[in-house]
Amino acid sequence: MALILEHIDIRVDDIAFLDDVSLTFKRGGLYTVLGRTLAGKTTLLRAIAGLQQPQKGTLTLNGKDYLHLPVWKRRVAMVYQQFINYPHLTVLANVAFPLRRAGVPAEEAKRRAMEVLDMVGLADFETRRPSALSGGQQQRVALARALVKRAEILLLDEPLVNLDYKLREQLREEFQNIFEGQDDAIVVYTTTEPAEAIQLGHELIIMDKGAVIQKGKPLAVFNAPATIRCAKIINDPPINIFDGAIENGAIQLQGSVLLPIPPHLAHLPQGTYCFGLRTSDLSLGGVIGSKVELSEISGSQTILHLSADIGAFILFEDGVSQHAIGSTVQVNLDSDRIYAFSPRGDLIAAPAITEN
Amino acid sequence: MKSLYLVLKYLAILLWSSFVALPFLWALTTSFKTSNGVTGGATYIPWLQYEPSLEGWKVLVRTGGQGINIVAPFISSAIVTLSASLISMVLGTLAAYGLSRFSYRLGFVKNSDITFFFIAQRIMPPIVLAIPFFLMLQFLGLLDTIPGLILVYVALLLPIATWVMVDFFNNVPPQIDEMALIDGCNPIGAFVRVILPNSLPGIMVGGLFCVMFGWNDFFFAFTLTFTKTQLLPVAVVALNSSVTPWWSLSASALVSVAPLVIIAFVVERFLSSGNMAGAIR
Amino acid sequence: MAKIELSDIAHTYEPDSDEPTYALKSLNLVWKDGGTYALLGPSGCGKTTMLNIVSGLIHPSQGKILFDGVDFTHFPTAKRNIAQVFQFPVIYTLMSVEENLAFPLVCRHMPQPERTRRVHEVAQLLNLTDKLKRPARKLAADEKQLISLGRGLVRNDVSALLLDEPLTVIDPQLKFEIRRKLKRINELYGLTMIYVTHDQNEAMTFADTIIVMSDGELIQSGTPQELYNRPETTYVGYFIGSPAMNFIECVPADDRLQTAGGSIPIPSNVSIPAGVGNLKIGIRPRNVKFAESKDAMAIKGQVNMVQEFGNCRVVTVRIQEEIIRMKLNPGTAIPSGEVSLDLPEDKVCIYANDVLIHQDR
Amino acid sequence: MLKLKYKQFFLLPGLIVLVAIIIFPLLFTIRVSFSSWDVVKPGLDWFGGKNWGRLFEDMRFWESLARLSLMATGSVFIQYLVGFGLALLVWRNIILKRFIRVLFLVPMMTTPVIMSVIWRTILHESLGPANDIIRILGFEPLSWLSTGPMAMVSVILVEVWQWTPFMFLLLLAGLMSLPNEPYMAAAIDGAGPFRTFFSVTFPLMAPISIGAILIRLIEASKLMETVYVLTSGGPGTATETSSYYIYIRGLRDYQIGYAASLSLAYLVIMIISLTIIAKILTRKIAQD
Repeated sequence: MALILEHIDIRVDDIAFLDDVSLTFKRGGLYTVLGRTLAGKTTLLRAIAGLQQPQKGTLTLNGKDYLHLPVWKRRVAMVYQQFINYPHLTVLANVAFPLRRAGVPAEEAKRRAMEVLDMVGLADFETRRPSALSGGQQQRVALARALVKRAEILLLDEPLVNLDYKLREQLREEFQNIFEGQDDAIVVYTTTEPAEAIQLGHELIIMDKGAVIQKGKPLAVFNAPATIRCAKIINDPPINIFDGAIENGAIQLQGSVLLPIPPHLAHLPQGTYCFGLRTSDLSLGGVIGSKVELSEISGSQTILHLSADIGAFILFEDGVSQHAIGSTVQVNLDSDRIYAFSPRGDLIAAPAITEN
Repeated sequence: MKSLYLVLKYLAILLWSSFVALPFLWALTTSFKTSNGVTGGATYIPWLQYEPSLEGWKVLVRTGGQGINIVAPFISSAIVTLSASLISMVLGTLAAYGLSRFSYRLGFVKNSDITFFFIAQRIMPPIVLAIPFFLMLQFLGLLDTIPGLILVYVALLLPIATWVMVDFFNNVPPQIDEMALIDGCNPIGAFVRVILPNSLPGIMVGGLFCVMFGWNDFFFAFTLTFTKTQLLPVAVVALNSSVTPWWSLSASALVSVAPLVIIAFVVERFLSSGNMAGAIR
Repeated sequence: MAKIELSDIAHTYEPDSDEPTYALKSLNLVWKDGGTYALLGPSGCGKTTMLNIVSGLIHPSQGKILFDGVDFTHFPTAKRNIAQVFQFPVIYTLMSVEENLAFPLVCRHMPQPERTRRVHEVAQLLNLTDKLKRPARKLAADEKQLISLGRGLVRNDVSALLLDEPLTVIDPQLKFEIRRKLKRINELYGLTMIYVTHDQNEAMTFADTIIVMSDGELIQSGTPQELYNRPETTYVGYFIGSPAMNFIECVPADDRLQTAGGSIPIPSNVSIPAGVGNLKIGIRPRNVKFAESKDAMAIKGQVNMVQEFGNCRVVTVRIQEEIIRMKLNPGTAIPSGEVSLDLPEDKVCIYANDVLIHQDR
Repeated sequence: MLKLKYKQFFLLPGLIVLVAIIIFPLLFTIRVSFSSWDVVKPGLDWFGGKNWGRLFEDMRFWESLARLSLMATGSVFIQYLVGFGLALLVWRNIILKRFIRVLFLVPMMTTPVIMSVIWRTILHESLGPANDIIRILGFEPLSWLSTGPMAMVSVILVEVWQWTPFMFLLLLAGLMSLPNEPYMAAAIDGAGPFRTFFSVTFPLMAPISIGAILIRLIEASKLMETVYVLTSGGPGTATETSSYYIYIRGLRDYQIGYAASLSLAYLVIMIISLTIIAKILTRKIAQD
């Protein structure tokens, strides 16, 4: 079973919400779609569900044309950002609603609904109205309603974004266990948080301005982002980028800072490059002087916002240390962890994935 | 300063309340008067300033020569208003849901233009429609009949119903009906099973507006009926032009105004809550 | 500038019901002048109620609030020298940016020259100088939030700045910019800052003292490090840090603590009071390591899940009914089969009935 | 595609009914306005633009239009001031809140023409309580319905009594939907009641105020029933409004053709002036 999108275009008064998107989703696959707001993630889900008609392109499920099938004839389930439930129905009636519409007898619908409610931990809330529940519980009801149908395609549009920080963490764990059980459905989950996308997804899709700019195994994409844009989206805080060049045997950054060429960049011809370095791949006590713009301590880590001739960058330091704003700090760039991008932003060389 | 503000505040409220109550109280006392209570100048308190009598009220139900028989017009008014309101609310709610959820395009005419067309009927002064309706009903042979009036009142109330319901549906998040579609309802199913059960507040406000504008209309009833059918407002105004004594005039006025005033007390909760603001934006 | 004291403050929104639920249970708190404080907790834990009591928008059902020892409990908001920034940017829609900033001074009848000087000074600090003449409502959300911040700074009588989840509607990339300005302001003006949030990263990065609340109760107040390394209760250990602190049941066995999968030595400077029930070992996922040597007594378990987060790897180890999570650097090798864990003594916290047993100094 | 079928199901019934009842008769009226249909020669003939020519010289029509706009804007303005004032008073911390709100609501529910009948007895110069109260207060009794300007004041008085509650209700609902934070911010900035009103309440209420004013202007432009009962256009034509004048020409003198052209002219003028006013007011909100 496979859901195939080919050259899907959706434009609304000349803003490209989906720009020539081609994707293949396989049964049992858990796909996470990562991208900033307005990257086209929600439009992608709405196109699959049939809520939005693409101007161009084909959409087929197991070869059957899905494009012209109306929403209510597609075996699709969806969870919205804003925990959408039917206000006038009890929690149990909410979850049984799709089964009743599919002609399942009342008794069996009630049983299956109770089963799924138990799975999401709302077993003893079935007589309540959704409005009487907390945000997290309302979202669980919406999830239960999506799961009870055992639909071929399960779509989740940033389901945790409106919840408290700690609740998000907890529900993410629950989602992971629940999705493991959906091995005969296609699950598509959109998010703006890289950690969530990498943790939940078997396959990761990065979208920006309506286009799919990279897809692949989450760790592979993390370790080898195709472009600077992908690298910025996949890292939080974003990857540091330094303009520079490779000349006479060394990496030259602005402010005549020289770095030794690491083995994985040795084969690169001389020329100008954009060098990328993750915030956790810089450390204190190096040779490059820089000014502290801001230092933020978060429990076990210190986040230093620094500026120097080579440009402004962020450094993640394990452990906690105080730095007054404006003081200077010596920084070391770990050249073995440097990414090399072409001036246009395409990845040329990535550091080896270390198995220490 | 605080206490002065409070005194002024309650004084203003008292002043306006008495201004509001004046016509009702005056009509009430007058309805129990007899001629000497009226001709000698304004009198207010029964037994002290005048001898009250039930004459004003009795004449209302007496049929034949001397009586005014307010009952028949009361019933016709009720029939016309309720049926026109029902038809307008049904058609209006459907049209409003369509306008709020779908995008219609007839040539260059878009949704907002169609909604404006509905609302623009309210801009149409009644007199402009009086002549065409007169000629239309004459042509259809419905002049001076209840069905004729119902037809005209639907034209009067449908724009109101649609206006209130469009604004109500625009405040219901579209994701709810989308969720119903995804769960297997076709658009009509989504409307009936999910939207309607949640639209009670909007329907209440819309229905109330229709009944209010229908029951209180004088002009169309006046121009399009003669002898056979007579609605309440027309009947009362007819008394006014003839030399009817003030007491039966006041009594008949109070009777025809009473139903909606009672409804006002019952439904105040809906009117002053958010729906009204919604109904206007 | 003022020291703010909340003495025996409690509040309920149903004063006349016979057993009212308390949004804020009785608590005492002192905020030093010039400090930055974060009120951290899930929604509905009473943090906004507390903020509104300080700002005077709510009069507490009981207790007193003192600014530098003066009882302000029944003072109206205007008389309290506080400023507040709300979750959604609040600006006066008809006014320009300059008029917005000057509004509090106009209300206080400050002479014009002084007023303009202060407005330009604050505009310069918040780099709004080139936007002063523009209508305030045409600005982006983050600039509007700076305006409402500026309205507090122009006044010369503000001793405390209250911030109610101010960054919720701001784009992630711009949050850093506003946090930087807030820190600069704190250093420049020495303003006490009280910041309400449910996001622990924001609380940890912003405040030098964090007050963790739950169900209207003050659970712990301390520096980010204290909360991270020495959480007062298991709730704080769970709430602060991602993923949450591990907790394993244990029983004292002479000088060691016996758990379901092995035991660890009792930390030297911790004495377990006799007969105390429900003992737990608490340790941060980042501090759990795989044991090098095969120490027979070490805690052993089965690896049952490995989660990848890109910049770190979280391993879940099952020990009978309980689990321990380990936060490791990406690509760290994971031994197969049964693993034994090393819990460094200085990183372990012992809890009796969910409350930390303090180390004897 | 498929959704089309459902789309039509919703809108078409209502649209067809409205178009049938309104548009056909309207088109017929346009045809009639080019005929000399009147009591002498009923029936459709072709009269060319004579009706329209006569209309432009008919000063009585243009005066009635001027009177209408005077009375309409006057009454709507007073309704707005009183309605907004009352809404502000009743908005917060008020005792008997529910009772007062209902009492303020009642006039709107009553039948305008029937209340005019009652007002006619109230404003009766010798027997009515209006002059009686004035005499008690020691002032000269007023000739409510017998002199031109006072007749207009009486019509406005009745309109204000009848429709201020509508304005009050809209504005109160608007006030209650306002967010709380701007008021908290104003309190913190130290703004007094008046400054808070002009810098927070009024700007936030602008859209709703304009909506309410527009609705009332539309209703007030149809002023006819109150005039018919209270003053029947009198004294003389002192309170004659356009609708009333067209009513006389059309349904009393039975000059159907001329009345048709009058009513179409009146409709066009109303649509143009109301859309202009709407544009000015909405542009004012957008701009400020």
